[in-house]
Amino acid sequence: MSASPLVAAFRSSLSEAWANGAGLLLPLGFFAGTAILVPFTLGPEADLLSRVGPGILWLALALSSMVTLERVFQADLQDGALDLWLLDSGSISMVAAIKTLTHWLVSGFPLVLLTPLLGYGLGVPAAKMVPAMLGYAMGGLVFFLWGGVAAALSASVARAGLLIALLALPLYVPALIFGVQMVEAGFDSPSFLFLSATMLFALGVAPAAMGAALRLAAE
Amino acid sequence: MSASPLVAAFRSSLSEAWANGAGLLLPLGFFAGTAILVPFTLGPEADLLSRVGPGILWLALALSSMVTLERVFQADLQDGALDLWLLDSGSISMVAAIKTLTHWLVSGFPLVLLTPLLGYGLGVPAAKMVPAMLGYAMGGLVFFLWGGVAAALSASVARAGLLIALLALPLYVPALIFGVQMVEAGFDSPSFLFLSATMLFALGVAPAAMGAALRLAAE
Amino acid sequence: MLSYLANPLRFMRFSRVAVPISFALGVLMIGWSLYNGLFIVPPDEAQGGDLMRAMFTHVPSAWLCMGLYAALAGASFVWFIWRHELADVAARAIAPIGAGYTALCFITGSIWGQKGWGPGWHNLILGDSRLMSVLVLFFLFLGYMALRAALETRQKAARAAAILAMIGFVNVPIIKVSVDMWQTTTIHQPSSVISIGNPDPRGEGSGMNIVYLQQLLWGFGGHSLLAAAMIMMLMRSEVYTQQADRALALKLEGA
Amino acid sequence: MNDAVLLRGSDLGAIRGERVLYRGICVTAAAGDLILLRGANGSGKTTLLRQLAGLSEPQSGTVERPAPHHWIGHTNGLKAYETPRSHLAHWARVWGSAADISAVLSDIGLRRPADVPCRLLSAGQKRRTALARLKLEPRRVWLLDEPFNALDTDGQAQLAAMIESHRATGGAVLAALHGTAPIDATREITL
Amino acid sequence: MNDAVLLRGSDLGAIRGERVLYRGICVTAAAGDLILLRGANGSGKTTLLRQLAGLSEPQSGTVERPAPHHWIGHTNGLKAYETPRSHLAHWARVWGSAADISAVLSDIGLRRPADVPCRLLSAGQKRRTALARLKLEPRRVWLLDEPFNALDTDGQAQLAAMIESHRATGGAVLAALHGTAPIDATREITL
Ligand code: HEM
Ligand SMILES: Nc1ncnc2c1ncn2[C@@H]1O[C@H](COP(=O)(O)OP(=O)(O)OP(=O)(O)O)[C@@H](O)[C@H]1O
Ligand SMILES: Nc1ncnc2c1ncn2[C@@H]1O[C@H](COP(=O)(O)OP(=O)(O)OP(=O)(O)O)[C@@H](O)[C@H]1O
Ligand SMILES: [Mg+2]
Ligand SMILES: [Mg+2]
Repeated sequence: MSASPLVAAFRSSLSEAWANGAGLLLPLGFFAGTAILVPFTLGPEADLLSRVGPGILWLALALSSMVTLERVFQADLQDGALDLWLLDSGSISMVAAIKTLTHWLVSGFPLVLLTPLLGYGLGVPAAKMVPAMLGYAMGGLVFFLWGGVAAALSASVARAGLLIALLALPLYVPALIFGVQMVEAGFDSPSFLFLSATMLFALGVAPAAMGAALRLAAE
Repeated sequence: MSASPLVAAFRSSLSEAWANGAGLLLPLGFFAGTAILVPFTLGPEADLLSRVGPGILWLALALSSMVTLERVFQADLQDGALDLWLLDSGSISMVAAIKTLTHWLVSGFPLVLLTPLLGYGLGVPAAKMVPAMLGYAMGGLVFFLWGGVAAALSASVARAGLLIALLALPLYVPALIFGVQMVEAGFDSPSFLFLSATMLFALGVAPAAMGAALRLAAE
Repeated sequence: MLSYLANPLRFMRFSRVAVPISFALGVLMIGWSLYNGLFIVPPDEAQGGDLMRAMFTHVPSAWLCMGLYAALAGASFVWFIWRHELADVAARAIAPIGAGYTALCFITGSIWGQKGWGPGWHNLILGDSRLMSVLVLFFLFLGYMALRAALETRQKAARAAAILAMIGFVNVPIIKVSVDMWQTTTIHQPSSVISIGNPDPRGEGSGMNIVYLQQLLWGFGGHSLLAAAMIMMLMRSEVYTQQADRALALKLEGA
Repeated sequence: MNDAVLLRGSDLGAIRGERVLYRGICVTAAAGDLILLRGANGSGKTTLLRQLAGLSEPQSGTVERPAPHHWIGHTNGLKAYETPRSHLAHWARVWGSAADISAVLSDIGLRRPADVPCRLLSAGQKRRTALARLKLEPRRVWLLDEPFNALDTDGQAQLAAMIESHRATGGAVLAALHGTAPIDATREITL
Repeated sequence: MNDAVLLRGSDLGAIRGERVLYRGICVTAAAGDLILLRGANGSGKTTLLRQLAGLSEPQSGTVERPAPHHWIGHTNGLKAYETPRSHLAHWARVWGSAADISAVLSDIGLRRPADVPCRLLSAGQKRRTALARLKLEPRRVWLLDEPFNALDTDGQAQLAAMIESHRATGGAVLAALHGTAPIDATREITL
């Protein structure tokens, strides 16, 4: 297939994410939430905060991936847009991939950009910042890809929310672990390689899985 | 109006919450998420965990309220159920209140019940447990009520998610502050009274606000 | 052997005999290992005194739950490629049993670990790579069953669940690697109770007394047979309940 | 006011966007009336019906509703997870009606799919579920927005019969409709 | 195979729930054909159309699709935030068609609401937006599920004309329909 459908898919899911704004909900909520909460609950010791911050950001990434994607495919199924995507067959898995990537861009990536702010507020040393951001970016990407698979698998299901959480969580673990380590240890740690490997693997497998799952959902 | 509509509203929103599971998504995702994440990122020192735990639970409550409610009224608007509710006028604000309370019961309350587990896991002293649970219960209720208002306001509007975050957060903060303090200080602290006051205020104002907002959304 | 059983009728004939036999054998072997494990072999104080007797259930169940997930993925793969109904029936039957053994592994492990379980019990789970991967495995089993339960038609459920099982399977090694790696770089010392539970890199403590090993193997054999029996039982009932669909399919052929 | 009047809208007007959809519309529905709203797509039939039903504020004019009314809009008001039975049971509960759900379901021709979740139902079955609400509770005014859409031929005949008997028993029906009506109207309002 | 055949479904069957909706259905659409699917609500028209479109697996039988096809289902495939213009622009981009969107919009009678978000559109305007996709790109087979629903009288006439001209230019149309068809069909299949 030509590139134009993919460009179109990208643009449309951008406007979708913008339109229902849920993408921005979580980073924002989280940022505000943490900014308000952490000092209250932990007291201001910088050292302590710097150790809590990263974990909370990971949590935010994992959640926003699940919550954002839950609706995406379900909406397409309900309003019939999925049928139209499925007509020119083959493209669907690419389209699904684009969709998830776009939503990562909108709801996952802002968190990465928040890292310096939050990190600064939480007293993360500047040196750690770059590997941290890369770690969050890659880890978040994996989250969104597997989250997309979970969402696609449960698109036709009523009880989707619970299912997605259940399906996605185990798939998140590796990226999570490697990511956390990389944020700790920086580039020259093996976990950087492992994280990259995990990401490439997800990039390779998830789209096909999403495609198959969506075909099934349209049945 | 008689009680039967309210009972019916309660039952239907129970089944709704159960059906789209989003309610259960966050408590579960959050519990599993925190249980797995926090120690990863903090290391297992019980003392440190015990101080992060409460904050994370507050975050969970705030988020689950926002995310769960975002869809509730939007769905009613789209599938036309809202029109039916509006027909016998007057009841709508009661119905909206019931809806939000039900969703609090389904997605907020489980977190309260998780407190002992999570608290035990995170090493919160048993003495603190009861005031903590009450604090979470009351604070969560306030979150859900204001979250409901935001959701109703944004039901007809585009970019709902963002709007909700923007509207809800300021309304959340007082409950949050008092709640956190109460969990720390226990019953005989002034913050307990303040929290109760906040809750009563929300209970008094939110339903009417939701009713008005929903009438507007149906236009 | 498998190809022989591929035919449902032959499977039904085979399992009618095989279920009771393997069931009985399994129970006997388990009983034997438990009898020895609980009453005969001396407790090993270094491993938690009498609590360590849980090992004779724990380790077999631990091994089994991993094996069963592999079986689940295998069956799903076979069904996905060759659309072989019996494979789907098998996959469906394996899931609950696997979940059961995962839970058993946890419970027994927890009993065993009891002593070392301070205020933060989850530290134990997160403190040992095995525990972590079992936790993940449990999620995978639950997810599989939940997805199957949630989808309306059997065909749909089978296809979706197969996709999930295969993805989960290719993830298991990665999970194992990640968790192991994380565990080796963990900040805190694994608790003394767990230390033989995870022979550390220096290999010290990994040696296991022969009397325990024997009972372990008896237990493992027994539990494998028992699991096989239970799975075949579930498969049989599933095959029966599918008679209706099959009749429908025939009607569709116009027979 | 004259008690035969079940619904009166006087001098109703609607503005959408920058444009006046209609103005000065007067509607009076008495017992036995069938009033059809006609007009091109987007001419404002749905808007007018919603104003009459009290679902949206008229930009001008007033509506009196001496009698209770049923509303069947373009959207059926069904949730994906509801079954026809649970949907009707729910609204029966809300309205405090004691109607026999199973009887209603088989009247409207939904006996077989009565327990199938709505997201699996056919378009016509969904429409029938919505129309079944009319049978849950007697209300003298029916406001119907293109009620015949998605119904098959005898479904349409059945609905026509329902409307006739409703009129015969002192009810009034206002319906937006395209094309030829399967029933003869008392009056037509063209927007 | 014979190149005049644009779509062929052989011996199609469908099972839903525990029941056989239909079986042994054979459909062959050649250039110029208009095939109407008839049947009561829930008899399986939509299901059959979806199988022909390749949107769902037939439980028995096979479908050959030598020619590309357009799909207009019960659902219009519109997003609440899309405007008719953005919707058409989107699919034009996907299909790589160079059609003049504004021209298409005014053809189909959507010039005025062209930039109104779909959630504010009237039912018929939504339907017209969906039907406008047929004009974006010439495809020889059209699969239409109750296409006349929600259209006003001249909207229906217009669609009928579109179908006729499509047939005249060597296209084939399969449509599920209730009631009397505004066009005469080559063949009817009753489920
Ligand atoms: C929730 C608790 C636990 C879980 C989920 C768990 C999980 C596992 C798993 C998966 C295995 C098989 C590993 C392999 O053979 O590669 C295993 C083996 C074993 N576990 Fe546990 N375990 C738990 C608690 C414990 C505790 C508290 C002990 C205390 C000493 C323990 C001791 C052992 C031992 C000795 C083995 C066999 C050694 C070996 O096969 O290498 N486990 N456990
Ligand atoms: N915000 C807005 N800006 C511009 N136009 C609007 C806006 N909101 C609604 N409209 C227009 O108002 C009209 C609503 O009409 P309505 O839905 O009542 O039509 P209808 O007579 O029911 O048509 P149909 O027969 O298709 O159901 C539509 O033409 C719509 O485009
Ligand atoms: N899981 C299920 N269990 C039972 N019945 C089902 C299930 N899924 C679908 N059905 C039935 O299959 C049929 C689908 O029919 P379809 O939507 O094709 O009807 P249709 O001919 O398009 O009807 P309409 O004219 O109303 O559009 C419906 O009768 C529906 O009740
Ligand atoms: Mg209308
Ligand atoms: Mg149909």
